[in-house]
Amino acid sequence: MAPRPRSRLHVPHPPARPGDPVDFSYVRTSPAGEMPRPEVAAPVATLAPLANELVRVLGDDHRAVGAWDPHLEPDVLQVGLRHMLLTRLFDERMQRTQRQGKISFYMRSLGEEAVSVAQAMALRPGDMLFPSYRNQGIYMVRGRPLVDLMCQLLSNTRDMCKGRQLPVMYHWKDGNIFSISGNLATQFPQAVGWAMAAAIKGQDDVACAWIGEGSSAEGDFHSAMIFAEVYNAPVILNVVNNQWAISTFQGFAGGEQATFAARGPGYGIPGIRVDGNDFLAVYAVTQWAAERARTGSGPTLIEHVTYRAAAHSTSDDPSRYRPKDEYERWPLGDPVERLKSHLVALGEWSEERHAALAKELEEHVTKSWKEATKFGTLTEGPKLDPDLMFEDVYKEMPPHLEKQRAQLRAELAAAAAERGAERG
Amino acid sequence: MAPRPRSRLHVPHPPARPGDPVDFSYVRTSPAGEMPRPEVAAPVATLAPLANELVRVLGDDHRAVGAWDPHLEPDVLQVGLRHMLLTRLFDERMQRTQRQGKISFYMRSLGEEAVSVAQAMALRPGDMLFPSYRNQGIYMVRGRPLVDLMCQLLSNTRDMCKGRQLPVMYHWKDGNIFSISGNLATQFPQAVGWAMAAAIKGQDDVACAWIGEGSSAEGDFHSAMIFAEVYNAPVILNVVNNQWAISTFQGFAGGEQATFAARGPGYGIPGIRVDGNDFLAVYAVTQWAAERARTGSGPTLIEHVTYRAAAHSTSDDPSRYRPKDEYERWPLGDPVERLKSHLVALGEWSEERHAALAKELEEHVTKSWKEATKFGTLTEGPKLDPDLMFEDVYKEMPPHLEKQRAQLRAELAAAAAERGAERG
Amino acid sequence: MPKMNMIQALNSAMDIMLGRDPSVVVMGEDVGYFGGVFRTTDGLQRKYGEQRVLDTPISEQGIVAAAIGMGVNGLRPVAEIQFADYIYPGYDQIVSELARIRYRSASEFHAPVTIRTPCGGGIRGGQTHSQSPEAIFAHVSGVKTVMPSNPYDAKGMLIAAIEDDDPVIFFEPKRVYNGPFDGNPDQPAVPWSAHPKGEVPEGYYTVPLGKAEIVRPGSACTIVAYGTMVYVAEAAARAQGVDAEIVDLRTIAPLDVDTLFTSVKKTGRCLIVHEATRFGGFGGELSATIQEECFWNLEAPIARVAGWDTPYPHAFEWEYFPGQRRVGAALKALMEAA
Amino acid sequence: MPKMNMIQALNSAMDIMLGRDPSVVVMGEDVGYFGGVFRTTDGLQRKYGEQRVLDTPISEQGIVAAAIGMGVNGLRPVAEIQFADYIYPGYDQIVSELARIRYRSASEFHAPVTIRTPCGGGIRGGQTHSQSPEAIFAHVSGVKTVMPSNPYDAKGMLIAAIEDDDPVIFFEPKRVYNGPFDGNPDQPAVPWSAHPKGEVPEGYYTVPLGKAEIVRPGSACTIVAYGTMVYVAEAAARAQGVDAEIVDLRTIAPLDVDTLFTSVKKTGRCLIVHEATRFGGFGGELSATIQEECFWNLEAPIARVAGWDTPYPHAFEWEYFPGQRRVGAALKALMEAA
Ligand SMILES: Cc1ncc(C[n+]2csc(CCOP(=O)(O)OP(=O)(O)O)c2C)c(N)n1
Ligand SMILES: Cc1ncc(C[n+]2csc(CCOP(=O)(O)OP(=O)(O)O)c2C)c(N)n1
Ligand SMILES: [Mg+2]
Ligand SMILES: [Mg+2]
Repeated sequence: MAPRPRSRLHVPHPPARPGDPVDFSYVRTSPAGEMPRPEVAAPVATLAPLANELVRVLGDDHRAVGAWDPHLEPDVLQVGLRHMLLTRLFDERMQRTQRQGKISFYMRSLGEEAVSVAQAMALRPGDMLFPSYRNQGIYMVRGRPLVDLMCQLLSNTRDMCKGRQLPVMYHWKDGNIFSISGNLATQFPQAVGWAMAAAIKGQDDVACAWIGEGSSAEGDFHSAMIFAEVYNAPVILNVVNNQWAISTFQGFAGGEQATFAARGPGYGIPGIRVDGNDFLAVYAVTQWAAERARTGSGPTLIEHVTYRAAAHSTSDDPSRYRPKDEYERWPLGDPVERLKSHLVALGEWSEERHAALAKELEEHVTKSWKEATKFGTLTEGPKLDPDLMFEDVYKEMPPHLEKQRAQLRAELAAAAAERGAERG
Repeated sequence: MAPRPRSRLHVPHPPARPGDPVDFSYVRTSPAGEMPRPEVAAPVATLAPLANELVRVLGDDHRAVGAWDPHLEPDVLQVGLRHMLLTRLFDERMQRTQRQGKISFYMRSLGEEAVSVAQAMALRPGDMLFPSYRNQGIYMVRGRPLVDLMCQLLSNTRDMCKGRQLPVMYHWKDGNIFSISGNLATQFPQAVGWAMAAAIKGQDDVACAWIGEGSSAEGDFHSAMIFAEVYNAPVILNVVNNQWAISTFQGFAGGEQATFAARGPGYGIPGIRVDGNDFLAVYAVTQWAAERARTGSGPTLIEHVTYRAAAHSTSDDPSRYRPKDEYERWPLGDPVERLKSHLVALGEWSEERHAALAKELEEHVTKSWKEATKFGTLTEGPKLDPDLMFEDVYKEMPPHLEKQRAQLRAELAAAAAERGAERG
Repeated sequence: MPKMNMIQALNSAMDIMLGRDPSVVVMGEDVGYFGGVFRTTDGLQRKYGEQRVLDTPISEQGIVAAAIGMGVNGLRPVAEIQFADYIYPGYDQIVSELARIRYRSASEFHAPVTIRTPCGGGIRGGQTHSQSPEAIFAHVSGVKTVMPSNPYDAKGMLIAAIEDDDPVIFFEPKRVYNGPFDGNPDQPAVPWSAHPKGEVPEGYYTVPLGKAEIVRPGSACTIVAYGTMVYVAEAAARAQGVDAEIVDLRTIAPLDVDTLFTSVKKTGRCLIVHEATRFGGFGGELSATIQEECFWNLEAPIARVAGWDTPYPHAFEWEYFPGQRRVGAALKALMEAA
Repeated sequence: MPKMNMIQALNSAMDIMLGRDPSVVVMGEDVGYFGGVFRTTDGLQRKYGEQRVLDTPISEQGIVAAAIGMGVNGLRPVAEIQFADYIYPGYDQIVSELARIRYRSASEFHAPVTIRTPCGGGIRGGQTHSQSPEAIFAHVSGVKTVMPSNPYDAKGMLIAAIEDDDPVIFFEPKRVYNGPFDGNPDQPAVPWSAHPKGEVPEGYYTVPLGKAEIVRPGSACTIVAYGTMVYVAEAAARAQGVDAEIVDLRTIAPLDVDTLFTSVKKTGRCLIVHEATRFGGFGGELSATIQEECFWNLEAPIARVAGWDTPYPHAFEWEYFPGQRRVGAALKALMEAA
């Protein structure tokens, strides 16, 4: 007789570790164009398949197919391609400048550019974005000058954060982009609160928030879902499932037994699983979710199936925990290449135009960097006034901070005097 | 043209407030015996209907029907009836003693007795229970003398908590019942940790935890589900949906758009919605979930659909927020009456036997109370030694607590001397 | 002047602010239809509607986070945490987010959230309905932390807190909701109607945050207290016949050091009293700060009376509570030291 | 004697305890296969298997809660919180549960959990990788809070913490993981191999919790410090030519008052140094306690040097950090006061 099965601690294993052959058989995909596109006001219970299958528009032949095709004009697609490419080139350059010791830290979004770019494009400027640290593409779409982003990375005298935040923790009030936090997941329920306020005020805008699949294990995810459901808040909640959270794969966030999108229906919120590397599909589901939110049908949870092609950050070395060639074999391809091929297939793009665009953008990045470094770098040029350290803790500076500011001034003056004495 | 729909803040409304006619049309029930009983090792994906329908065994004719009938012997049912009735009579008496000022606080489980009693009976003594404050029935099943519970309620010299906890916050190491916390939801993920340890150690025991539907909005619920899914922990996670969380109805916990059981499948954990007032159904699903856990198939989420017939606690007056006659019209009836009627229908019980049992248990409660009060009450009799306040903060008392204990001793001695002087 | 207890005064503050400012919203567990477990929000939902006075799910994390999001979107949320003992699930949102948003965004964003929460013991609430966690907020730059001790201050400070563009943690010492409490549970309860601080204007007024109040002038020593302890300190000073100057701190952070320093420099002796556990409590900060500035004026060591360093035990409420006897003994020792 | 840096010493402590005691488990985000973002658990999963060294979901609440449940079921979990800045989501589980289980169950249940977490600044980590939140744990009765400052203590204290039947919050000042740091970022880094405290026995030993260490005897004043600040204090004292007695606190709670009192009674002057923000920080408790006992011996007010009361700003790391200059100035003022 076979021994009675027993409980044992299950430990999720990624399909492959360094040295193992890459295996993405666990990633369930659906053929492009196959998923129906329900009405935005359809009852949640009827939307279940969206959470388990994969919404895809771009087929292997690079054509857009099916009900989810957003039918975008070629010029819109070209803009999308430009933003994605700019994001990528910006990332590459900033990565290099970090390696050169010019900025202290950086995080790339390589391979995930479609998520930020397509989503930001599908939304209205008045919609409020609550990004994670890997959504720089939204800044490209909303048109923040690269110089401004670079000055933040440099913590220089034009740093929007006045030197207070790690690189990449941007914010942009006028662009309706909320301040990024180093604490994972905290902004997911804040976005819901923002959306609740929009609904209370009768505003027509929606909130849109991003979280990594790893971070979705935090309690904040649950708080966001509960509040979104209870108040039917006009919010789009995105889980960016890029398969990895530093060294742990998505199985450690609960992705082995169910999709992340599937959590939605559990709360009575539609969940959509989308090919995150398919610009058109991401655009389409975002449009659909925004329309739902804007017309009173409430929140949507979107899982973007994508892959973190880059290291987690400049402090990370992924070759320690995953095969080097995983990204090459990632079944959903590269978002930039896929949109490019689509445009080429449409006869609206070419290798030449692509190369020219890349060159133009490279130059833009280079020029912007030159401009940004004028305002100072980590090691050279003008520096932020340390007095700034004491500002904005409160709206008005309380006496104890004034006192500490004076103390620091004295300290720095003494140091300067000493250096002067040494030199003199 | 109709105005374009707009988002607005949805505010959940209970079906009825004081003065309104009771309306339980929102409670979806299924006929008894209708749900199939899948194999415990069935893939989660195939179990979806369990989360949305309602597992019921006892029909309106008081017969047990369907695949979920646990086929219990009449003597087992009689024991269940006894435990439920004892729980109810104990609750009633303690409620009265609180009204008389003899204990400071009490919480009844009226109307929900089947949940605790049937579940505890369906588990093994070695299984570890993590109850909420409304699970006193498990103490009846596991045989803790009433006197011990009463001494806790009285914070007297035999109080298992040594005077440190509010009434009802029992614990029982030898009975494998964990200490109740005043902080909602915290023990849900602890139960998962316990179960993980059981799996690590190769123990054959499972953990079982309860949470109110209102409390399931806390982040701890999510932590529990994530850890349970990731490690396939041998744990039963129960949401007791008794419709109310103090003054807010279950819609404020996310119950309007989906069942609480439905959250399970979102995490890849089976969810079962069960008639919480049907002793047999609760027993059966618990047995099923325990079997799953014990044989390595992992966690189960059970939603018990029941009704909090009593006030939230002795500090609460539900007539302020819900119709007085809601419980009378609760569609799932009274768990004690239903099991009783079933036994009568089986020819294994009678009104006479019931009355005799009630009398016996009443006397038992009375006798126990007399016994318990010998060890002191709030106002009279022996008192716990205040020195105990400083013990068990740490395993060994650190010097600063020794010092504080000495200080208190001096303070009390001075007070006693003063009182002596006044009297003398 | 109308008489109000503290609950009524707090209710009136929210009523007035809901009426004056359409961006004010009130939210929390059971605060809407029911009017709060202490009835502090009674009638507000009926008056201002469900879009302004919201019941919430039981998730302190969600409550704080939603309030932040609302604040960022231009509202002024007044969020209730049902008991201070239950604020911990929201602690991350408070420390990492609410307190930091203005700083990290260089004031582009801020969230003017007020978090009201009943604190303190003396109501037979056991360890999870009696805590005084002010110290763990005092230590957090970016939030203001206050604790009024009477109806007049409660109303004026709550209005000030709601109007403040910085986040405020607003502790309500629930033992004095209905009347001042001198630490003796056997004495008949005194209602606020019998106390001058129970006289509360109907209309709008503010009591500024960041200002302590000398509730009893004196010359022999300074007692620094807040919340319920103000009354215990008064009673103890009276019982000991010590001409103590009693400072009701009212705001814990930012601290009104001027009032403290002036008083201690004058009296030369200082006793600090709080309900929270002693070790690592806010009394340490008070003592250290006062000592740094007033050292040369001190005639005796600064003393502290506080809750014992144990959880708040249900059965030993009065042995635990830093009552008149304990405060009195400390006062006596303070006056005798030299 | 082998040389170890602090990471190696901590790794060795866990290695030894995993080897000695089958109930020890190590868990946390990225601690398993990867060996931790600071590599503190490197190699442990390979050696002891996945059932003993667990990667976890990103949920500090879940990590603490699961560790509690495991502890209640007889294991001794050593849980890592990746950065102390991320401990707040687990704060409720620590305060309301971990710290309380023994008390409320009258010792029927307890959870011998150790929570390791890297803290402190000086590594260009910005506001969310630099915090020193020890004060908010010091205030919690029922947990022990420690912060070793060197490899020898780190290993001995981690073993002691794991063996302790009470929960321990184990702060690791990450700036000194690789070598003592005197506060001057421009000086070449000193490795632990060049420091006597980098000599660490291979095998089992303990350094008791609750005991401070005099790391430099002296007679002119007492400097109380812990973590990275021990080295800054040493350097400042050297630079100022002050014969300071330096106490490395090591355990924050329960506090070794005897060592403190003896030292301050001897020297008559005291400076307290910590990285955490000043207001409401642990320095307040230290100052208050020392003052209460040593008042009559004090020749000058007890002084504090700490982080400014702002979030930890990325660009102003060295203007923020309480470095040699700030400590030196305070020391000078302390010695001149009279
Ligand atoms: C509360 C909290 N815990 C831990 C961390 C450390 N941390 C930073 S990023 C990261 C992984 C996040 O992974 P994921 O959410 O999947 O996002 P991705 O990096 O893949 O975009 C971790 C653990 C943190 N920043 N905040
Ligand atoms: C963390 C926390 N928040 C709030 C409370 C106050 N509180 C006690 S019971 C309760 C309602 C719980 O309702 P539910 O979970 O449905 O359980 P039920 O009382 O219906 O059994 C609330 C809000 C608490 N004890 N802990
Ligand atoms: Mg990820
Ligand atoms: Mg309930």
